Amino acid sequence: MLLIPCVHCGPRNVSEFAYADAVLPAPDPNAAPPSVWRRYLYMRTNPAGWTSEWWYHQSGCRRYFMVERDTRTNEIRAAALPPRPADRGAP
Amino acid sequence: MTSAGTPPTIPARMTRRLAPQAGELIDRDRQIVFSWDGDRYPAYQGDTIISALAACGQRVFSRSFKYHRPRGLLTANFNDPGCLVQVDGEPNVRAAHRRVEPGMHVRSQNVWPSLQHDLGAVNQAISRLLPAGFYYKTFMAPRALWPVYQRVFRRFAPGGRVPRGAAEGYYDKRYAHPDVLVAGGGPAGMAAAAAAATAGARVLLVEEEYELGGHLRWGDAAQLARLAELRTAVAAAPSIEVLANAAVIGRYDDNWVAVAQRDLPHARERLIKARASVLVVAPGLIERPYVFAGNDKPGVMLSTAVRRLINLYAVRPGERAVVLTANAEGDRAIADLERAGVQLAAVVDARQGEDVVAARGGGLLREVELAGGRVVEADLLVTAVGWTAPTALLNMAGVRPAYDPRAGRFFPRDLPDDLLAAGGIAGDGTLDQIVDHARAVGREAARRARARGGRSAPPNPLPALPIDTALSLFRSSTHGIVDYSEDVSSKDVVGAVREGFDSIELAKRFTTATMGPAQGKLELVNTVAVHAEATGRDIAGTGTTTWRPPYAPVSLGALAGRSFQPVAYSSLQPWHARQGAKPLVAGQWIRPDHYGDPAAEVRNVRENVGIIDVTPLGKFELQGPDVARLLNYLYVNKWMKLAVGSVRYGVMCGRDGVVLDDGVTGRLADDRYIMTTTSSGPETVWRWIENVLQTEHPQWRIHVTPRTSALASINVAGPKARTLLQRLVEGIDLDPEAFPYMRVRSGAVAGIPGCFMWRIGFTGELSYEIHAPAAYGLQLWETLLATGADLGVAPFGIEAQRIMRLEKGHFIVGQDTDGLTQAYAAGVGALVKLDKEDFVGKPELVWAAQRGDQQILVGLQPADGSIVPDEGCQLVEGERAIVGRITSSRLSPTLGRSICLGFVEPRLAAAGTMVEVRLVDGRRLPVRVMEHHAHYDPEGLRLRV
Amino acid sequence: MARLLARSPITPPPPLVVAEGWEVSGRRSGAALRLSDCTPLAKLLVRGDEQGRFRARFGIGVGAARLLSPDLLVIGWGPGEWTLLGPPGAEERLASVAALDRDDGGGEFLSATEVTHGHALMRLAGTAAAALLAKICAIDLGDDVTPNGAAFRSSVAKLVTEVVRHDRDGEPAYWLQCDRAFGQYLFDAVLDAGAEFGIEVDGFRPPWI
Amino acid sequence: MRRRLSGGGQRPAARYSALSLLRHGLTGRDWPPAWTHHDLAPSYDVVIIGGGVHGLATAYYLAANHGIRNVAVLEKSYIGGGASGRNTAIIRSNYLTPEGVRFYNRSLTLYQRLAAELNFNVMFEQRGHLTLAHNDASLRTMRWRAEVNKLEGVDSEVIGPAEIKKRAPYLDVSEEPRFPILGALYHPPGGIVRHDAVVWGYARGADAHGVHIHQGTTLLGIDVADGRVRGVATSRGPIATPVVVNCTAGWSSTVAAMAGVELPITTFPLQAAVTEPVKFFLDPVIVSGTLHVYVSQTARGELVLGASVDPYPAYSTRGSLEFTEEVAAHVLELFPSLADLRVLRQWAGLCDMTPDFSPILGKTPVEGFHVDVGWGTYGFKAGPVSGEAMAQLVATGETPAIIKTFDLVRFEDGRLVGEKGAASVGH
Ligand SMILES: Cc1cc2nc3c(=O)[nH]c(=O)nc-3n(C[C@H](O)[C@H](O)[C@H](O)COP(=O)(O)OP(=O)(O)OC[C@H]3O[C@@H](n4cnc5c(N)ncnc54)[C@H](O)[C@@H]3O)c2cc1C
Ligand SMILES: NC(=O)c1ccc[n+]([C@@H]2O[C@H](COP(=O)([O-])OP(=O)(O)OC[C@H]3O[C@@H](n4cnc5c(N)ncnc54)[C@H](O)[C@@H]3O)[C@@H](O)[C@H]2O)c1
Ligand SMILES: Cc1cc2nc3c(=O)[nH]c(=O)nc-3n(C[C@H](O)[C@H](O)[C@H](O)COP(=O)(O)O)c2cc1C
Ligand SMILES: [Zn+2]
Repeated sequence: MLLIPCVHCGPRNVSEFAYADAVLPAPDPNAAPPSVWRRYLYMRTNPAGWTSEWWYHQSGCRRYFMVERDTRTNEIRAAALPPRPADRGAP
Repeated sequence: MTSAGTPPTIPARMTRRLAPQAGELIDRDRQIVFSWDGDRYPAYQGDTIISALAACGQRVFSRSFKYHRPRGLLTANFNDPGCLVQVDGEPNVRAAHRRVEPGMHVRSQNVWPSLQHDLGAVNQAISRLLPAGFYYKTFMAPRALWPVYQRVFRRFAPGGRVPRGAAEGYYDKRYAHPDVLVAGGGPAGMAAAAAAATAGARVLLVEEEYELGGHLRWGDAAQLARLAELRTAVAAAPSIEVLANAAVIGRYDDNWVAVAQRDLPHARERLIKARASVLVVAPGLIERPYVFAGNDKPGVMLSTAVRRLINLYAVRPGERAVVLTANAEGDRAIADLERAGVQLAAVVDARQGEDVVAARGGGLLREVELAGGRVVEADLLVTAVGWTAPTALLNMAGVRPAYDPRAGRFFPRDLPDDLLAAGGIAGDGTLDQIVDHARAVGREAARRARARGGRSAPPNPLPALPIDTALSLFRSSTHGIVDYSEDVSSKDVVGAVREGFDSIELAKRFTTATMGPAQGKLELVNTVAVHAEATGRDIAGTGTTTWRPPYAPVSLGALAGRSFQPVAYSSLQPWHARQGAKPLVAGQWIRPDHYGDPAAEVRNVRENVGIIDVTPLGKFELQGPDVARLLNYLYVNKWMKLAVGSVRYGVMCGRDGVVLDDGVTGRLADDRYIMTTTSSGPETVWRWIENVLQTEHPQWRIHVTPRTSALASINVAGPKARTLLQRLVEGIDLDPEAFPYMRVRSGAVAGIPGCFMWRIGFTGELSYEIHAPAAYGLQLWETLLATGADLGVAPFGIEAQRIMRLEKGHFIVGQDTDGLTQAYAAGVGALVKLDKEDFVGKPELVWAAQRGDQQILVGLQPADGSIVPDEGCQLVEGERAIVGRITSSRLSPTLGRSICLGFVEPRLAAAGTMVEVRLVDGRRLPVRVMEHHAHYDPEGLRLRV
Repeated sequence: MARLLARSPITPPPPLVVAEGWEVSGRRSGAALRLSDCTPLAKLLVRGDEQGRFRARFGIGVGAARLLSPDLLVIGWGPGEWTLLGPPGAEERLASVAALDRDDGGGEFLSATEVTHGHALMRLAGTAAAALLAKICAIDLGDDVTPNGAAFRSSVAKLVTEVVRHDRDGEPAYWLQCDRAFGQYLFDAVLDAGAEFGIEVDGFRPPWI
Repeated sequence: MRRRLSGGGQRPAARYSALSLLRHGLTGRDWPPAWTHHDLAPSYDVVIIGGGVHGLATAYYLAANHGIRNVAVLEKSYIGGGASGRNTAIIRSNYLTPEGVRFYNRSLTLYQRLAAELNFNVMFEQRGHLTLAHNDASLRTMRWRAEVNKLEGVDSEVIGPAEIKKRAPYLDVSEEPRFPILGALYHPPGGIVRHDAVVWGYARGADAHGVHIHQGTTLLGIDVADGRVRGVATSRGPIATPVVVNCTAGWSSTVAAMAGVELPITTFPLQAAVTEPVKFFLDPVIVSGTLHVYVSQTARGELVLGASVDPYPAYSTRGSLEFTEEVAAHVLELFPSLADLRVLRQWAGLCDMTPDFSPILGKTPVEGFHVDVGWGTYGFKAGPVSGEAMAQLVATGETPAIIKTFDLVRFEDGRLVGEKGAASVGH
C-alpha cells in the first residue's frame, strides 16, 4: 500500500486518494483547433519514470494537490499545492 | 472430546510413539480421537494431523498430482508437499502443520477410489509418454474429440473439494503500526525483537509455527536452555506483540506488511496489515531436498523432518535408516535417530564423496542404492544436503539476493533503509554469533524507525556474520523429482531446455516447476541447478524465477475479512421496510422499487396525488459570491441571471462534450444555492466541482457542502398536490401566481421548520419537491399520508417514477445516454449556449454542432402498442445494419400503449419516420419517430397549473 | 399538529425515550466497551481561510480538537474547515460562536452551515476502543500519533468517517461521524468489530460532550 | 512490400502428435528445439518490437500468409514475458459495437483453428462465458450486447438466475447478497486458452518459417529520417529496416516516443491471482462488472482471479495487497462457500489503456512505423486477428477493413469507439 504524502494531512494510504490525471497545460478552449484540443484531451506522454500528476484526497481533506512520482518504482519525491493562477478578473 | 470418548487402547495404537522427549509439544494427559479416511485414530493434544498418524505407523498421506505416486512425509512442517489433506469442508489443509482437534474428519486427497488403491497410478506406468508439456503435443485431432479430452483432464486436477453451501468460518482483519516488524521467531528473530524493544521500539514478532524458537525447539539441552532464555527476554518486553501460528505473507510498497494469523479463538484466520517502519527478515533457512531416483518415496525424509518428528512429537520416523549427510544438521539427526532407537543401516557422508543413487520399493521405501552399487535395506532415508534461503520477502522489497557458490545459497545484498536481515538468511556462525548479530540488527532497526519518525541517532555498526562453505549438492547421478507438488522431474527440466525453454522463466512455465503449493520454497534452487547444468550456465547466471506473494497460501476468507459494503438508507427507510416495499439496489442506496403495483401508483399520481422518497437525489449547498460563475461554467446553459426564488434545469458535460450529469439548481438566497444531481452522480459531481474550484478557479469564493442525506426529499405529485400541501405549509403562499412552476420557497411544512420546496415536474404532474431536515423526514412523510388520506394520497416507488418520466420523455443520464453521448445527441441542443464565453465542453460542442452527424435521442412509439421492445433492442435497416437502439421502454398505463426513447441516425430523426426494431425473438417491429421526447402532455400544461 | 420528533438514522435499541426532542435509546450499559448513538448533538460546519479568522478564534488547525467551553467542542478536519459540536438544540449557540463579520474587508470568505441533520455521530468509549478501531481503520491510533485531542478524516470500515479522540475521565473514547445515510451501516460495523471485546450499546444521555 | 523468400530459411519442424509422443517416449529421444537462436542480422525487411502474442502472431502471419520471412522479433526479456504471459486468458467476442464484435469474432474463429494450424495444442476450452448483472442498468447493457451480437451472428443471450445456477451451481443466486444476481449475458463460444501455449505456438510456427526471434534484445531507439523509418538501435547492435511494428502493449508509449509518435495511452498495472488447485467445480468463466471480478477454473484446478486495473498508472508489476483483498471479497460475494480456498500467488502485468477501451491498429504519421497497441485489459483474445491484419497491412500497404475503425487518427477526429460498456471489466 503506497503512501501518498498529502500536503495537508501527511502520509496516508493511497486507498484514501483518487488519482486524477497527469498535470497538463490546457490550451485556450476558444482558440485551439480540434487537433490541439484533442491532443490535450487524449494524448499522454505516459513516461516510464518521473511524472507530475494530480491526486485528490477523497477520504481525507478533499483537496487536490500535485505529486511527482516515478511510475517504475512508485517513489514520490515531491507533493505541492495547486499553483494559484493569476485572478482572471471579473467575468 | 467426541462422543466416541477415549478408548483405553489409544496409546497402544501409537506403535511409533517414543518415551517423553525434552522439547515435545504434545500433552500426554489429553488424548484426542479423530478420523482419517473413515477410521478412528488417537492423538495427543499438540499433535499435528501427520504426527498423530505417523505415531500410529501411517506412512502414506496422499497421491501425487500427475502420476498418482504414494507420498509421505518429507519436511514435517507447513511446507510438506505430500501432506495436504481434506479436513471436513476445508481442502488442502497442511496436515503436517495443522493440529489435531477432537472429532476432526480428515481425508486423503487426489485419490480414487482410495489412498491404497488408486487407479490414477496407471499413469506411473506410462510416465515416459507423459513428459512435461506432453499435452501441447497431442489431443489436437480430431477436433471433435477435444471436449472429451478436456473432461478427462479435469478429472486429474489435484487438490481437495470445496464445499457447496456457505462457509461457516469467521474471518477478520486488523491494522498494526509497529516500529519494527520481525518476520520469524527463531533465535535470531527473538533476539532482534528483544533488542529493538529494549531500544524503545514497538515490535511485532511474527512466527509461522505455533511457538517461538525456530530450530532451537528440536535442539539439545543446551539449545533448549538458550531457547528458554530468549523466550523470557521476549516475554519480559511489554512493547513486543508476539503473533504465533502467523506467517508474514507479503511485503508491499512502503513496507506494508501482510500477516496471516491462523486459528484464533474468534476467527479461523485473520489478516493483519502492518505499516512497519522497519522490517527485519529472520526466517531462518529451509532444508533442501536432494534429487535422485525415487526421492519422493514415502520414507525419504529431510533431516529436519526427522528431528522435528523425534523431538517435537516423540515419533520414531522409521525402523531402519540410511542417512545421507553433508552437514552438521545431518550429523545431529543421526544422534537423534540413535536415541530414538532407529537402526542405522548406513551413514553416507557426502563430505567423504559418498552418495545415494536411488531409493526403491514397490510403494514405500524398501532399499537404498548407494554410489558404488551397494544396496541397503531400509524404510527410512534421511537426507541433509543443504539449505535454501527463503528470500521471498527480500525479493518482494525489490532486493536481488546474490548467489554465493561457496555456501550454495542466496544472500541478501543492497538492502533498502527500511529492511534488515538477521539469522540464518544473513549468514552462518555459532548461535552466540547469530544472536549477537540479531541484537545489533534489532537495535539498528529501532534506531532507523526513530529516524523515520524524525529523531536521529548515529547508526549502530552491524557485526559481519561468517559464511560457511558448503557442498553444492543438488542432484545425484540419477534423475528424480524436483517439484513434488507438480510431479516435475529433473529430466523434465533438462528436456525443456533441449526443446528451447532455455531461460528459467520459460522452463518454469513449460514444466510448471515451482508453480505448485510450495511456490519454490523447496524446489526452486534444485530446479535452477538442474536447468543450469543443462544449459551449461551457472546458478548465478541462470537466476531464479520471481518470488511473489503470498509467502504462504492465505485463505480467500482472510483476504476478504468481514464484508464492508457501505449501504445508504434514507430517513424514511423504516416506513418503506414496514410497508414491505420491494427493495432496489441503486449504487450504495437501497430504495423502494414499488409498493406492490407500479401501474396503480402511476394512475394515482395522474389522478390524485402520490408521494415518493427522492432523498438519494444528489444535493449540494453552494455558498458564496461566485456561485453563479461556477454554474455558468459547469452547465451548458446560462446561469448568471437566475433570480432568488427560482430554479433552473441544467446539463453538465465533460471536457469532451459528453453528458456527465443533469439536475435542477435553485437559488435560495443571494449567495446560497442548492444544486441537485442524479442519484448516482453526487460523488462524481462533487469531485468535479472541487477540481474546478481548486485547480482551475481557486480565486472563486465558493464553499460546497454535500446535503444529500441531510435533507429528506419528498416529491408530492399529482393534481391534488396543492390541496394536500395547503393543509400543511406555513409561511408559503402556494397560490400558482405566488408560487409558479420552477420556483423555490422556504418555510415550515407539517410544523417542521427549515424546509424548502420547489415546483418542478419529473412526473409531468403538478408537483412540489419538499426538502426537510432529515431527522424529521419520517414524521413529514407520515403526516403527508395521514393528512391526505381523503385525497387518495399514496406512496409511489422508483418504477412508477420511471414510467412517468418516460411518459414525459425525460432522459436519464447513463440510461438514455452513454459514454460518448454529447449534449446535442441527447436532444438537449436547445439548452446549449455556444455564445457563452466559456463552459466545460464548449469546444467539442461547437464542432459537434457543425458536424451534426451523431445519432440523436428521440421519442419512439411502436406501431403495435401492445408490444414493449426490450431496452437494448436495436433499430435495424435491411438484414443487419444498425441504425439506432431503444434506450428506454415501458407500457404506459396512462396511454395504454408502449412508449420508448431511443437513438436514431440523424437522417431518420424526423417526426413520423418509421424504423424497424429487432425484438429479442428476432421479429421486426415498426416504430414511429415522434415529434417530442414526451409522449404525454408534451406542452407541459399539467405541471404548470 | 403533532409534537416534532427527530430521529437518528440509527435504529435505537429499546427502551425508547425522548430526549431534547429526539427519539433515542434509554438503554444503560456499564460494559467495558460501549457504543452510543450521539446523532442528536448540534453540529455546525464552518469554513474560512486556513490561516484566517476562524483559525485565530478556535486556536486549532487540521487534525486537532479542542473544548471551547465544557460542552462545546471544535474540531479541525481539513484546511480551513472546522466542525463545532454542542448539546442537542444548541444550534444557535454554535452559530453565535461562529458568528464573525462576514466581510472584514480583507476578502476572506467565511461560511457556517448547520449539519446536525447531515451526519450520524457516535461515541465509542472503553479501554479496548483503540483495539477495536484498529480492526477497521488504518490510521495509527497509538498515543504518540493520535493522542487525546487528535482528529482525522479517513476511511473506517470502507466509509469516509471523521474520528476524534476525546477521552473522558481517563477513559479512552472516540467520536465517529459519518454521512447520515450510512449511520446504521457504520454503527453495525463497529458493533461487529467489537464483538470480540464484548461491546455493548449504551443509550444517549448527558453529559453530551 | 516486396516479397522476399531469402533471409531466414525455412526449417522443417518436428510434427507433434500422439504418435510422435509415443515414439519419443519409447526411444527416449529428445525433442528438437521449438525455436532457435540467431545472430542479429544487419538488416531485416520488418522488425517487430515485442515478443508477446501480438508481435509473434504478426511475424507468423507475415511469413505464413504473405511469404515475408526476413523478419525479426525483438523481445527484451523472454517470449510471453509481458502481458501475454500474465493474462487470465479469457477469449470471447460478445462486444458492444458491431465493429468490435466482428473484429473479436474473427479472432475467436482463428483461435478455434489455432491448434491445428500451429500443430501446437493451445487448449482453447470453450466453456461458455457468463457476465453477471447485479442491477437493471447492467441488465440493459447485456441486452444491448446480446442484440448486437446476434445481428453479427455471434451466439449471446441474456439468461436468468435459474439458468445461471444450472451452469454454475456454486454461484449464490439467492436474493441474499448485497449485490444479488439478476441475470447474465451468456456467451457459449467464450472460454479460456493456455496463454503460454499460444505464445509458444506462434513462436514455433514463425521460427519454422524462418523468422528470427531475438529474446533478451531490447529496442533502444528508432532511426527516423525524412518522416520514415530507416532502422533501429538495439541492445545487441543496430538493424537497418524500412518497417517497424510496435507490439509492446504496456510499453508502447516508450517505443512510440522513440519514433517521435505520441499515443493516447496510459499504462496501468492489472493484477491477477491463482488459488491452490481444487477438484473441478466451475465450468464457465464468470465475470461481474459491478463487483469488478472475474473467475475461471483451469484444467489444472486452480481458480484464476482477476479484477480491474489498478487505480493509478504505473510501470510496476509488483502488485498490491489491496488487489487480493478486493478480489477475495468479491469472489466470496459470488461464491460464499470458497472462504477456505487459499490464494497461492498473485502477479501483475502492464496494460496500455486508451480513452475508449479500444485498440489502436495501423499506420502512424511516421512512414513505416506501425502500431498494434492499446490492448488494455483485453488484448490477448485479439492476438490472432491483429497479427493477421497487421501482416496484411505490412504486406499490402493497405489498412484492412476489419481494423479501419481502430486507427490512430480517430482521436484527432473525435471518432472514439464506444466499447467502454463491454470492455471496462478487466479482460
Ligand atoms: C493480469 C492480466 C489479465 C489479462 N486478462 C486478459 C484476458 O483475460 N483476455 C484478454 O484478451 N486479454 C487479457 N489481458 C490483456 C492481454 O494480456 C494483453 O492485451 C496482451 O497480452 C497484449 O499482448 P502484446 O503481445 O501486445 O503485448 P505483451 O505480451 O505485453 O508483449 C509486449 C512485449 O514487448 C516487450 N518489450 C517492451 N519494450 C520493449 C523494448 N524496448 N524492446 C524489446 N522488447 C520490448 C515486452 O518485454 C513484452 O514481452 C490481460 C492482461 C493482464 C496484465
Ligand atoms: N532452520 C533450521 O532448520 C536450522 C537447523 C539447524 C541450525 N540452524 C541454524 O540456526 C541459525 C538460524 O536461526 P534463525 O533464527 O535464523 O532461524 P530458525 O530457523 O531457527 O528460525 C526461523 C523461524 O522463522 C519462521 N519463519 C520463516 N518464515 C516466516 C514467515 N514468512 N513468517 C513467519 N515466520 C517465519 C520459521 O517458522 C522459524 O521458526 C542459523 O545459524 C542456521 O544455520 C537452522
Ligand atoms: C492463467 C494463469 C495461470 C497461472 N497459474 C499459476 C499456478 O497455478 N501456479 C503459479 O505458481 N503461478 C501461476 N501463474 C502465475 C505465474 O507463475 C507468474 O506469476 C505470471 O506468469 C507472472 O510472471 P512473474 O511472476 O514471473 O512476474 C499463472 C498465470 C496465469 C496467467
Ligand atoms: Zn489530505
